[in-house]
Amino acid sequence: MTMILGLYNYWIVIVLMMIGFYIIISHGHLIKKIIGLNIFQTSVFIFYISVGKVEGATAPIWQEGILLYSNPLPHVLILTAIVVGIATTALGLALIVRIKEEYGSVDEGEIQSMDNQDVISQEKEHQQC
Amino acid sequence: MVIAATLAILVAMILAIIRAVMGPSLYDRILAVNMFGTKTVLLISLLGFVMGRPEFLDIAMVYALINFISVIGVLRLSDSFSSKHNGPVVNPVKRDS
Amino acid sequence: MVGIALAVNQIKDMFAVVMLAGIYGLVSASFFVAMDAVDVAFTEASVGAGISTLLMLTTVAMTGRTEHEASHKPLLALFVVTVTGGLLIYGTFDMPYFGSADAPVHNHVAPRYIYDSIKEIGVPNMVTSVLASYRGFDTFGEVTVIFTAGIGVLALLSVVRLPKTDAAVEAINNSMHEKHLVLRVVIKTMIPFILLYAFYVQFHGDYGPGGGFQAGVIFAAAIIMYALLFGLSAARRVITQPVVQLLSAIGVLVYGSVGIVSMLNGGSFLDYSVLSADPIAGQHLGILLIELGVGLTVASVMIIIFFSFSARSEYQQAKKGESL
Amino acid sequence: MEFILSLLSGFFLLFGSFLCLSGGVGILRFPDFYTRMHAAGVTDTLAAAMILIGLMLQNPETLVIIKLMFILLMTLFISPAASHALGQAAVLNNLPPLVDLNIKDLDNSTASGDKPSKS
Repeated sequence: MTMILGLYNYWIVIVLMMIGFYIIISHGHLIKKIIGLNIFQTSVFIFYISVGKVEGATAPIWQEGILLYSNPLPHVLILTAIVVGIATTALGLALIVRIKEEYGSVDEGEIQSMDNQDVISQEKEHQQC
Repeated sequence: MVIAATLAILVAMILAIIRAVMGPSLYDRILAVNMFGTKTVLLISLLGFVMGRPEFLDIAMVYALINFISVIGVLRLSDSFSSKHNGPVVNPVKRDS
Repeated sequence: MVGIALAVNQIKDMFAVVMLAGIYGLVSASFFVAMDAVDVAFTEASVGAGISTLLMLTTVAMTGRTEHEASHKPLLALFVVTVTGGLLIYGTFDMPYFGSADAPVHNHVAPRYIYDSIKEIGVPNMVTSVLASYRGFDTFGEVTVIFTAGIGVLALLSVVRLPKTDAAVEAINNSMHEKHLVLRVVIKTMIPFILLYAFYVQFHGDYGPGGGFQAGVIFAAAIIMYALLFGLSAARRVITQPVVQLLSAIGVLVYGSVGIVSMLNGGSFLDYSVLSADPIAGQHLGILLIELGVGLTVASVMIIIFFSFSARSEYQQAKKGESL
Repeated sequence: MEFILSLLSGFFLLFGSFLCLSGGVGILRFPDFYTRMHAAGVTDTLAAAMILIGLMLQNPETLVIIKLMFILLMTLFISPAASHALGQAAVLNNLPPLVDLNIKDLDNSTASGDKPSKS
């Protein structure tokens, strides 16, 4: 029982992470993949933050008379990670916009088949030469 | 009393999530998200009181702001969705070139 | 949260998925507050719930709402996921219990950050002191990453603006604005307060939750709000593109030059104690300058990203309008 | 004095949570978008105001009260504006309200009287 209470946070993190992972590998839509990536990312954030939590402690802002604080180090790491995460997400979305303009589709499978057709036609041209 | 209010808000949040997941029309979802955001503002301020350090109300303020911004953004962009249904956007530029 | 994530997995309408992702951000931010991580909650609130939802919506508006039926074999994916998850859960059995104070993380460098930082740095907010002073080098790297991402988006999405499409875009915007009258009035009254609040967050970061990252995002959010309702060209008249680009570079430069100045004063890179005669005053000065640099970079990069996204979408709309 | 304050704050908090709950039930149970908007509007303004006032009465510190006032003002500014924008967008994009056919006049007035569509 204590094990369940002590570890359930990590299990939720893992379930979230796996959902994100599943979205990434099983869906063809690129935006959805990015959202899956975000879910994955958030699960890591939650993991770090729950590692940093100390029972009975309070937020790490110094105040007269409070002795027990949560660990500030994971907070710092995650704080910067969130902002970097949005930057990379924006970059990914920009790539998606360009892909949509070039291929007219944001589905992984369709893009793949278009690429394959391109390669096949190029090979045919080579053979004809 | 504060804890009772927190619980009530949590229940309301869950109901809003259900509406956002079910929501038949686009606007139902936006409405649910908006309501969810306001509830989060309240929840954060209540949580500050529950934890005994009520000086963290700045976060609640940011929430109120950001929630508004996202609703505005959603509405502004949903115009571009719905303009597809209502026919093409009228282009007033004369094409004499 | 698990429920929301599952729903994201199931729903095909991209718009609904993005809305749910926004809710997901809000939920996780509340979770961070409950876990005492106020600074993180601050950042997640402004970034995860606000800006990223907006960006995703813009992309969805440009790429279409529907998703095709998956052509892959989901069973195989499910199998891989289950195996990985099972192994990870097996791994957690050895972990210290949640909230226990004697876990290894709390015994390494954390005690120094918690108990000595008020003497060494003199800043009540430990997160700020760790972020800007103890781990200033890391943060410098992060700022550079953000700057690079801004450049990348700019390179991918920048458009050549023709005066003709500009006029068309303006006309579309004007036709839209007549129906946003109430919102425009409300927002116009609110924007000064938002900007003021961003400055408060920027300079109050030493004493409460907040700092350069959050303030930058809030500042950018005010500009983005203006751009959303008054049109991109109006916002560009307020803050022109070259100015934003310059500011983002200046932010990184401020950060780096603070490090160099402290080196010239005889300390090591980013050691602010030598910036002033009194080490604590030096630390204060250094943290203030560095947060300023971070805030500048983050704000201008967010503005750049949003401007390029919406410029692209307006450009596409104008192109579509011409081809009709 | 102390007792009266805590009693008042408890009353405000309870009333606010009741409104929250009823709004939550409303957003789930009401039949169409416009009635749901009404439910959400109640929770957005009145319930938020009640809870924030209740919190204000709980804490004697001036700074906290000022911050709470700011939040209250912001919600009172923002939520009606957002609801207005939302409703207007729904009307302009022809989302039909679910109206009982027995009241014909009301039907006409909501369908066409409010705002003439631009397109």
